[in-house]
Amino acid sequence: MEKALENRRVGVLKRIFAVNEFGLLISLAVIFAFFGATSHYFLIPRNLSNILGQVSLPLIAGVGLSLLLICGEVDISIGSLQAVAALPLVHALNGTHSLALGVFLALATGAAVGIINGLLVTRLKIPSLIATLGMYYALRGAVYLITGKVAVADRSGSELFFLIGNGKVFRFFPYSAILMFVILFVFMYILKNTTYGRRLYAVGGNADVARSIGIDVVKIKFSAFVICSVLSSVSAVLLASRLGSANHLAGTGFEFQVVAAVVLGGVSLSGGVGTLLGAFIGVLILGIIQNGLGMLNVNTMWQLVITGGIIIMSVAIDELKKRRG
Amino acid sequence: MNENGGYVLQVREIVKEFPGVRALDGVRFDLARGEVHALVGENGAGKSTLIKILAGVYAKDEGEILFEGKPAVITSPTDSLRLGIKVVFQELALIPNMTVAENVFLESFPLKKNKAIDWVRMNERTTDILLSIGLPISPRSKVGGLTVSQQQMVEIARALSHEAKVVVMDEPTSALSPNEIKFLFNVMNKLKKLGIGIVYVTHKLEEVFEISDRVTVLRDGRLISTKPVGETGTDEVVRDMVGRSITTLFPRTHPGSRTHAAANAPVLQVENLSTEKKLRDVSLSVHAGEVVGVFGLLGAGRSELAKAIFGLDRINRGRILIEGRELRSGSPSHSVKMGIGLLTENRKEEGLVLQMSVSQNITLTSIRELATLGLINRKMETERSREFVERFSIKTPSLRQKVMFLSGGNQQKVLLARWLMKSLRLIILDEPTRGIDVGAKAEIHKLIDELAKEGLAVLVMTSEMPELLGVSDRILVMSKGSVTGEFPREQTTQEDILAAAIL
Amino acid sequence: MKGRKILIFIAVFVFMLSLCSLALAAQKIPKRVGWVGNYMMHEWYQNVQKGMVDRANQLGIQLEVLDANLDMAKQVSFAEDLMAKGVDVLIITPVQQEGAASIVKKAKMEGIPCIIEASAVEGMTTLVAICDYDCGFKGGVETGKYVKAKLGGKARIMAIDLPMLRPCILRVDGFYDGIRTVIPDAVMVHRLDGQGLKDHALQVATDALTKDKNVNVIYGCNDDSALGALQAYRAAGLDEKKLVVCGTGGEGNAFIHAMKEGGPYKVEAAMFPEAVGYECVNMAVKLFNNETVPKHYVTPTAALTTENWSSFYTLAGEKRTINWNTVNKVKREDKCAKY
Amino acid sequence: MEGTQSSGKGSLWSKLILFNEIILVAILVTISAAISLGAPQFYSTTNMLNILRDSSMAIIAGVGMTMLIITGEVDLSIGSLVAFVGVVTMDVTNKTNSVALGVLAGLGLGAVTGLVNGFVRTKLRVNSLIGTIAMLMILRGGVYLYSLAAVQNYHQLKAFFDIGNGYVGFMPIPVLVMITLAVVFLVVVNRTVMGRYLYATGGNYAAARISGIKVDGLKILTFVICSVFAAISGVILVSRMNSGQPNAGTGFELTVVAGVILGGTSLGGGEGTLMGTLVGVLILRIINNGIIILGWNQDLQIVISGIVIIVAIYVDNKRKIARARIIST
Repeated sequence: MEKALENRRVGVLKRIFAVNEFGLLISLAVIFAFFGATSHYFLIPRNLSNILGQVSLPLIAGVGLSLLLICGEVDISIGSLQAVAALPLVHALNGTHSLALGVFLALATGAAVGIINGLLVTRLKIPSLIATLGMYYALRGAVYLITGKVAVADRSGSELFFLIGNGKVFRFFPYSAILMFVILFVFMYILKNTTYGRRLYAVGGNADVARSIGIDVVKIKFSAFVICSVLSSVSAVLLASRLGSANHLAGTGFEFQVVAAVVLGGVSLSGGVGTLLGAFIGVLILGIIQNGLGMLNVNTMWQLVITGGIIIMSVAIDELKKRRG
Repeated sequence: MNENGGYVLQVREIVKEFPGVRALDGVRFDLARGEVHALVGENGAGKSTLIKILAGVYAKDEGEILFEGKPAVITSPTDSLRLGIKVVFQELALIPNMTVAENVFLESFPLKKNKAIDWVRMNERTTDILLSIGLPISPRSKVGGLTVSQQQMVEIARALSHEAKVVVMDEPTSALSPNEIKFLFNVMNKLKKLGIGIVYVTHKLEEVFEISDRVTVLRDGRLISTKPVGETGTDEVVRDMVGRSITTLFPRTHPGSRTHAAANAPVLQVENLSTEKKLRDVSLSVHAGEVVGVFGLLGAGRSELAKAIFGLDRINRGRILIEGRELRSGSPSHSVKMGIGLLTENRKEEGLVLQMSVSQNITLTSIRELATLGLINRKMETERSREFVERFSIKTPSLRQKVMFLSGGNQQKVLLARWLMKSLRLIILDEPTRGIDVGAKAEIHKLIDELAKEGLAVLVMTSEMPELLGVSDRILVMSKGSVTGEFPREQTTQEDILAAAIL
Repeated sequence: MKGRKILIFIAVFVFMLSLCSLALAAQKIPKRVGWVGNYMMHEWYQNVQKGMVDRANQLGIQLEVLDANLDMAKQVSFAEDLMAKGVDVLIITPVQQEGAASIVKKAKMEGIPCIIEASAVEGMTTLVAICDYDCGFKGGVETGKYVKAKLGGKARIMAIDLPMLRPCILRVDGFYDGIRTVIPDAVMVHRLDGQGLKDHALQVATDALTKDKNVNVIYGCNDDSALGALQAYRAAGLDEKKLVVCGTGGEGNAFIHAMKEGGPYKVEAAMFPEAVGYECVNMAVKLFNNETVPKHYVTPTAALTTENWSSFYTLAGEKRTINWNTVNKVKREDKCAKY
Repeated sequence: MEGTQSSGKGSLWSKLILFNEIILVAILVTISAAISLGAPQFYSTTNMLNILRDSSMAIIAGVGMTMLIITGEVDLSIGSLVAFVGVVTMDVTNKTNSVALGVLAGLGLGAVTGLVNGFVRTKLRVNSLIGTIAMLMILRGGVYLYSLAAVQNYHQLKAFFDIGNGYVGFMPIPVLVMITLAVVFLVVVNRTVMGRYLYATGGNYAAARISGIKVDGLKILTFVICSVFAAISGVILVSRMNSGQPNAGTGFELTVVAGVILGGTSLGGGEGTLMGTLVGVLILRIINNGIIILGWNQDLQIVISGIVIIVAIYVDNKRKIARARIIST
């Protein structure tokens, strides 16, 4: 009897999980089909490749944020980080013409910020939403002070720097998209097949339990903060390339865009639940909506209203499914 | 090795202090290979402190721990796991969203050469271990979907997965049905044969004498006695535990069914109740001044019935009448207005507001009565709650104390107080004494009796046979979501009940 | 006799018509022009768009307008999208000038002519914009005159700036230099960051007035900033007779209402958004025909006063219409004093 | 759990520890003192009243937000709501020539928004953080659809001007409104059944439900209160600006939430005080005000605010631990 009971339960769970991503895919397909039908330009290869390039920024940051959310924390300072991380990059480029050095410095900056966030949350025990809200202000202000609100243009003329954000392989596949997929798959693998990955879920699922069986919760969360910030600064590098400058206004509102996307993708704000595939779909949905509405020349007012509406509906549908089982 | 008489674990003069309390005061305790050593005592006696020290959750202040004769340093959970000590706490240490296999190997997943998790091997080994303790469940199923007993087994499987030498079980049976308990005991015997020593913490004395070899009693942080079960008895142990002898565990001063049932109309009437969740065509009635006990194995639908009557779950068919008036389902607030109270089986999740004070928790349901025009009369609130704290002898430093700092028994009393402060017609108690020590148990049984005496209709869902036979006037037995038997307390035996329960 | 005259007349007429048509035929008209604005919900850009649409309709050009809504990443994406759509000419209003460099580069690679509006960008072909410094300067001079005539010749200035954007800094600098040509000892008491928003301007101005309320000139790098500061001045209960306000842009109808009120709002450093839009389309046509164009095509600015504003704009209800022949008469700088 | 030696038995010390807003008050005092050292004008009554008048909007909104966060929800849509309310109020006042109707329309809009937010949360079960971010976008789009241009004040009615700029005696009207609301809801939250229910619902939803509290109804009501209070701020703002600006209120939601958080209200729900919010908002406002009065670089405003939030929460956590000790021993 227990076995029967058991099997029924598993069956149900299996279905739920299948359904969840499936549901997201459906909404994605519907949206895709809609724009395909309404705009002559949406489906042309050129535009599709643009979309890939455009979603790569929020997605790369989104992977990091998903990791963080899965282990039960959040980081809303990633928007300000977009501006911070680009500074050393472009300065190094202009100064030394070495892209490698620039990128390294950008990632290092990201790591540094991640370490600060991590310390604030794990050592000083400040809730991550608050700690990173503080950093969100502090970092943005710091950039204003440092730059005096004058953007730093890239004068190195480095072709490669231009290409990482704007270039395409075979005039179709954006470099940034390749980078995105590499990062996406690597971390999908890590989450699924490494002890570290599973422990992220364990910590997010129930930190006390994780602690009680000897998982170093602090270390796990700390590392997640660092990874999140480093990946965000990767997207900061791409953004800098797309903007051709380190810009004090870069990344304003980026944090909400990414949070909304991954949560839309089924990554739970309360930790322990979510997949990178879901996050990917979530980012795609929002990216396609932006692109598609643009293709249809929908004005900003309606863009805001429609996007907001779609976010609410998608999440609502997802919740409904969860309850239906 | 032999100089320590084959003891796998020895605890010497352990002392642990918390601000204001001396939780452990020079306690000795030792455990032989393949022995089941019961550890009993009222809440606050120091049982949980001791096992938390063994688990590496707390660090001891004084004394020493010998593991296999060698001094052992346990400063973190990892240390104790490395030694081979596995503590199975009441709040099971499982991650609901992860699979059985993952939970079994959570501390250290089997890896391939390239450091990647070897899912195949992990699942195979999990299946083997589960089969070795006779539990045929899929290693891929999510733990969140398992029954409590299955989840316990997953924890035990975890212990086996890294050859634990000592397994500590903290009230493992409190959430189990009789045949699940039998199953657990079988597993424990298997462990014994493997030479694993088991520390068995429980409140159910009958179990102590059924499964364990020796029993150690703690009280107020001190060691009272350690005896082989053969050389002692329930009364003696109880006396050691509470320091006095409890006259009776099940006082009954209320007249019971005979007078009422015939006389007045029933307070609660359930007619052919069916819900999506589980219940199939359930009918029953409870009269004022009557205690009706509902028995059933885990998954029989006891809790579901409680929730459905209270109006937490929508009902498909049938109806619920309170003194003849139909109850609107799916609206707890309406049920409370109608004078129904529900004490759910999980205190923390569905009962207490942990960061609220004791008095605020007590007055939560009846706060309206303590307010005029919505303004709370603080003076009255404190008086009333103090009155209940005294009447139920709830142990708390102050009314302002956050309820999260109280012991399980006292928390349960707080919840009872919450309902009794409101004038009810019917109260539904789901596992009212789960995880509560003997003393508190007796007090709660006494309260149940008093409630009936005051003319309340009481519906008690329980999986503990003694409790069932002790408190109820009438006994309903459930199985697979429907009522499969009804017995007056006087003429029935455990056998009849169990027979009906597995129908 | 009579008939021949008419015939000749007709002949001449036809001839001239054909000439005109030839002249027109000489210039190719782009089919589709795309514009990525930076903040289309702002009134200024609403009016720029008005000018663009008018001109585009005259020439039968299909205009595609997208809005980055102050998001630089979005602007780059939308520029890509328009190029993917294959517009003939691209017009960009940078959210932030350095942030648009790569767009210009991409457009070059695509061989799509690209016009920058508002503020100069690395490697651009041409910029259609006012001279911010000179615009502020004119406002300064006009305000100075008023102060000399009506407020006793002493000028103590509170300027609401938007340091985030270079053009705004230029305007404030220009205003300061301008007013000092009339009142050499004019003092900049406060120079604040109002973020170009009325509510933020109101807040910072309130604080500043607490520090030193001895101010008789308010300058705003846009109309909202000026009006916000004016509200702070009013709330502080200071004497409006002793005050002159100069706004910048003429982005919407607010400044006209303020001037009609007869309050302290006396001067407007107007930048005629409609003209900007109009010229952008003209420039698009020029580029489409690979004509040589100036690096910076300057659009008109002028200091409007309570007396002369009505010769530039007429306001019916909330619908304002620009008076082209006065605006076109305005003398334009051939190059800006400062960038 | 981890030891802090601050569990002093010194009765004064413990009294201080037990006083919830002690840390915040301390910070407030320190900052004020620091500023007034550099700029004596800081202590002028005008400045104090200015600070209060300007904070009144964030505080009024903060009162509603605190109640909402206590129930375990949050509303990020108020930033756009403030703008929308302003535009509608101004427009209706112009059309009807009646301030009363204008204000009524504005507050009505607030109530409706709150209702929608509440339903999205309780009926559609959408996490309020996401749901209200979406609502933030929708309302911002909506206000521009309603009117692209700033709505000018046609009739220049005295009453309209007074809402934001008028005085009763020496007391600015918005401050008066703020104090009244604050006092009333201090009582509501601390002394009434509803207040108790707010904490219970935020503290343990299931338990509150089983205790017979109409939890969803309560949440919806709180969403409405929060939005209506934001709408009141919107009305005050539009009067102060003397025109309905569709671009108003950008970042207002974060200012308020930051103030509430700084005030010690935990985003987890079940904990928090209005007093804290009051002080929290004031601290942030005084930082902005002080930096301008000191004539420092304005960019320091957000930097210092950010740091103060982090520090305050850190110190207050330590205090809470000590507090728990003192009560339980």
